[in-house]
Amino acid sequence: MLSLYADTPSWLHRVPAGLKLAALAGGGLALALTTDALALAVAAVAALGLLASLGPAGRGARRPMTVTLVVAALLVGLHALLGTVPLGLVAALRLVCTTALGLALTLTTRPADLVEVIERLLQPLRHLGLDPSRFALHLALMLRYTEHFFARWQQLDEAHRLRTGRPGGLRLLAPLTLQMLLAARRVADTLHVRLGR
Amino acid sequence: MTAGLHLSDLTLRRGATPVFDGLTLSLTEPRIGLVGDNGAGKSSLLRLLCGLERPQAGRVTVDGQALAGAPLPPGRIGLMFQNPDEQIIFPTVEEELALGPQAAGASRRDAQAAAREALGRRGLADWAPRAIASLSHGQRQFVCWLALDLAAPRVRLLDEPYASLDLPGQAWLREEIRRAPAQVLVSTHLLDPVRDFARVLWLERGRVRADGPGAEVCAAYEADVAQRVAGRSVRPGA
Amino acid sequence: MTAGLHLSDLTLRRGATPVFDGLTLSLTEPRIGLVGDNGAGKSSLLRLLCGLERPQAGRVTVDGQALAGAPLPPGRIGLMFQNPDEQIIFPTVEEELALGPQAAGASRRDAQAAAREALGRRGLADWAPRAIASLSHGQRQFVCWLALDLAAPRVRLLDEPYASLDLPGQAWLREEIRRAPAQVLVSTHLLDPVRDFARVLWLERGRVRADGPGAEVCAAYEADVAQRVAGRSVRPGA
Amino acid sequence: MNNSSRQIATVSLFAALIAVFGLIPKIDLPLGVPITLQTLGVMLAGALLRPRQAFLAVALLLAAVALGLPLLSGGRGGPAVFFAPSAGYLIGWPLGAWVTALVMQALPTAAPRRAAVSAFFAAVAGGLLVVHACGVVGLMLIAQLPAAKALLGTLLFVPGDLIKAVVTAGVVHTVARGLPDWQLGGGNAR
Ligand SMILES: Nc1ncnc2c1ncn2[C@@H]1O[C@H](COP(=O)(O)OP(=O)(O)OP(=O)(O)O)[C@@H](O)[C@H]1O
Ligand SMILES: Nc1ncnc2c1ncn2[C@@H]1O[C@H](COP(=O)(O)OP(=O)(O)OP(=O)(O)O)[C@@H](O)[C@H]1O
Ligand SMILES: O=C(O)CCCC[C@@H]1SC[C@@H]2NC(=O)N[C@@H]21
Ligand SMILES: [Mg+2]
Ligand SMILES: [Mg+2]
Repeated sequence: MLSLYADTPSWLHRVPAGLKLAALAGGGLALALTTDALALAVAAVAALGLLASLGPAGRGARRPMTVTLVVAALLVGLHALLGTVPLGLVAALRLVCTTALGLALTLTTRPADLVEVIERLLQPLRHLGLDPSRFALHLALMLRYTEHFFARWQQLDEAHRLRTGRPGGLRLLAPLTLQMLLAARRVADTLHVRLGR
Repeated sequence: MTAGLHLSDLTLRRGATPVFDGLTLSLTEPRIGLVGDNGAGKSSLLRLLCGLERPQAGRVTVDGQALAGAPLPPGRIGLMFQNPDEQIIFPTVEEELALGPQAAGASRRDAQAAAREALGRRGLADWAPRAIASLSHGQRQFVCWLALDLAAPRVRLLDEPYASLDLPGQAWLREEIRRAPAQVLVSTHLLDPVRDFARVLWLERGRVRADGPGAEVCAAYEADVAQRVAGRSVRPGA
Repeated sequence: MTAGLHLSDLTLRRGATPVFDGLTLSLTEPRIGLVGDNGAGKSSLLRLLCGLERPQAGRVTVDGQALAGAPLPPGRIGLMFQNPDEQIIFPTVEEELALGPQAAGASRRDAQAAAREALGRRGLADWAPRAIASLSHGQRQFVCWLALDLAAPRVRLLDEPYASLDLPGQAWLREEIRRAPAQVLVSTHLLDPVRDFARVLWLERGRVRADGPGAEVCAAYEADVAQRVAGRSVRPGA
Repeated sequence: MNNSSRQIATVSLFAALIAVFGLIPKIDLPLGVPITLQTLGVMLAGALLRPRQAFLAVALLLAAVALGLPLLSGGRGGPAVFFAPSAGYLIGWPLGAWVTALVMQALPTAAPRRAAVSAFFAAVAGGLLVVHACGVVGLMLIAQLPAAKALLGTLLFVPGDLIKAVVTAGVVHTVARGLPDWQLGGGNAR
C-alpha cells in the first residue's frame, strides 16, 4: 500500500506517538468548541508553522495542504454569497487547522506506533468482551487506507494528466473506488497468507 | 500422511474465465519451477496452493491436511506476490519485515530486532527506517523476499520473483533460494534460474503441457516459442 | 531548435535520496536503451523526461521546449509505467484504450471504435469488454503498451516493459517497438532486446557509467556484474 | 478465501472512505446540521457491502470519532459530537448503511445497468429516508425543534442527498464492470 509517511527525519518524529495523539485529540476538541475567528486564525497560523517546521519531511503535505487552502477560500466565498461570512471564516480556519495537524501526525508517526497507543488505551474494554487487538487492527488499517486513498488518487491523477494533459478531477472518483476495492482484496490476501487470519 | 502439496481433480474458474479443469498434481520435490505463457495459470496455481482461491471442485492438501477455506498457520506456507505493491502493508521496511515474526508470536520489539538483524546480515542495515514508497521497484521486491524469509514458512511460493530484479539481484536471489531450508516453488518467465531444478512444469492454458527436469522442459518450451514466433502465430497473452 | 530530449546539469532528489547530481545528456537517437542496477535511477530519468518529477536544478527540454512542471500535450511524449497498476485508470480494456484517442479530441464512440480496431488487428477482439482486474499481470502489461500505442506520442518511454511478459510476448513487443513510428527509450533488466540498439546508457547510482552501442555497453555491464557476483560483493539493490 | 481477513479489510476500507469524504469540507447551515459528503460514503458502503459489513464499517468510523480522532467533516471528533443537533443523523448512518445493503440484496444486480438502478433506489431508501428519519427525531429531541420545523429543515438536504444517490449508482456501475466478481448485494465474496 502507498503511504505519505516521510522517512526524512524531523523533530516531530522523535515525539512519542501517544503525546502527539493526545495533543491532536485535545486540539480537535478545543477547535470544535471555539467559535472565535481570531483565536482560530492564530491556531491556523500556528498549525501551518508546525508543518513548516518539519522541513523536508513536510514536503508530502504541500499538495494536500494546497488543496485544503483552495477549498477553504471557496468556503468563505460561498458564505459571503449567503451573507454569513463569520460562519464561513470559522469553518474554513477550523478546516485548515485540523488538516494541518492531521497531516503533521501522519507524516511523522508510523501507524504501528499510533495503534499501539490506542490498543493500550482500550485495554479496559477487555472486561466488556471487546477484543482490543482486533479493534486496533481495524483502526490501523483504516488509517493506512486513508493515506492510501490520497497517494492512490495522486497516482491516478498523475497518470491521467500524463495521458490526457488534463487533471482527472471528479472523473476519477469511480476508478478510485474501484482501485480501493482491489486494494482491500489484496490486503485481505496478504493478511490471509502472512498472518493466517 | 502424504507430505508435500497435492491437488486432485481440481476445477477453478476465476470470474467468467475457466482456469483449471480437472488438474491433478503432486508437488513434493524441494525445488519446482513453473513456466508458461501469460495467462497460463501460474499465479492462479500458487494462489490455490496457499488457499487464496477456492476451487469449484477438487481438493488441495498440504502435508496431508486439506485446505478448506480456513488458512493454514503462517509458518506453513508463504507467498511472495508477483507485484510487490500487493504484498507490502506497512510504510517502513522495518515494520514490514517485522510482521512475520510478530505473526509467529514474537513481541513487537523482538520482531523489529529480528528484522534489523536480517537486514544487517545482508549489508542493508540502513534500509530499516526507510519508507517503502521511497524504494525503487526492484528494491521493493527484495523487501518482499526478506519478509518471506523472516516468516520462514516451510513451503515458499514465489510468483515471478525475478521480474524486476537487476542482474546482481537475480544472482543473489538464486543463491538465497538455493540455501533456503524450505520447499520452494518458483513461477518465472526468466528460464535460467530454473534450468537446474530437478522439476519444472510447463503450463499451457491451465494444463500441464510438460513436466520433467528443468533443462529438458525449458528447452522444450523455448523451442515451442521459437516455432510460434517464426510462424508469426504469436497472439499476445492469450 | 534542438530536436530530441536534452537534460542539462540536472539535480534530482527524491525524498531524502539524492538521485542525480549534475546530469547532462542529449537523447536524440530513435532507439535508446537504459540499463543498470536496481535503484540506479532509470525510472527517475524517465519520470523526469515526461515531467512527472521536477528537478531541484537544471533543465529538461523536449524538442527545444523546456519542461516546466506542466505536462506537455499528450501527443508529444508518453510513458509506459513499470507497474501496470499505476498506469491503468479505467475498469475495462476498451475504456482504458479509448483514453488516448479521446484526449486527442476523438469522440467517445470513435475512440472506443479505434480501441476495438487496435485489439482486433492483434487478434484480441475478445478482450474489449474484459475487466482489467480479471487479466493476468502480463496481460495488463500488454494493455499498457496498446494504450500507449493508441495515444501515439512522438516520444515513448518504456519502463521495464518486458518485466512480466512471456517469451512470445517479449518477441511481439520487440517487433512492435521496431516498427513504432516514434522515438523509443526502453529501460530494462533483460538485455537481449536492447543489444541491437545503436545506443544504450548504463546508469550507476545516478551517473552514466557507459554510453555507446548496445552490444558493447551490455557486454560491459554483464562483465561487471559477473565480476561482482564472483567477488561476492553483491549487496542487493543498493 | 478466509472471511475474517476479508471482513477486516473491507470494513476498515469503507470506514476510511467515509473519513476521506470528511476531508471535503461541509457547508454549515444555520440549523446546526452541515451538508457533508460523508453521507455519500454511507451510501457507498451500503451499496457495495453486505448488511453486517456495511453497518460495522460506519460503526467503526463512529467509534474512532468517539475516541477523539478528527474524522467528521470539518475535522470534528470526540464524544461531544454525539450531543450536537446533528447527532440523530450520525446515529442514523450505520442504520442507513445497513438498510441500503438490505434493499440492495433484494433488488436485481445481474447486469451493470440494473445494479446501478438498484443502487440508486437502495441509497434513497437507506442513505436518505432512514438517515433523515433518525435525523428528524434527533432535531426534535436535541435541538428541541417542533416536528414540522424539523421536517422542513431536513428537506434542505434532500436535493444534495439525491445527487449522492446518483453518484452511488455511477460508482456501482463502474464496479460492476471493473470487478465482475464483486458480489453486489452479496458483499465481498469471491
Ligand atoms: N481476478 C481474476 N478474475 C478473473 N479472471 C482472472 C483473474 N486473474 C486472472 N484471471 C484469468 O485467469 C487466467 C490465468 O491467470 P494467471 O494470473 O494465473 O496467469 P499467469 O500464468 O500467472 O500469467 P502471467 O504470466 O501474466 O502472470 C487468465 O486467463 C486470466 O485472464
Ligand atoms: N518516490 C520516491 N521517493 C524517494 N526516493 C525514491 C523514490 N523512488 C525512488 N527513489 C530512490 O531513487 C533512487 C532511484 O530509483 P529509481 O526508481 O529511479 O531506480 P530504478 O533504476 O528504476 O530501479 P529499478 O530497476 O529497481 O526499477 C533509488 O535509490 C530509490 O531508492
Ligand atoms: O457531521 C456531523 O456532525 C453529522 C452530519 C449529518 C448531516 C446530515 S446526514 C443527512 C443529511 N445530508 C447532508 O448532507 N447532511 C445531513
Ligand atoms: Mg502471474
Ligand atoms: Mg525502475
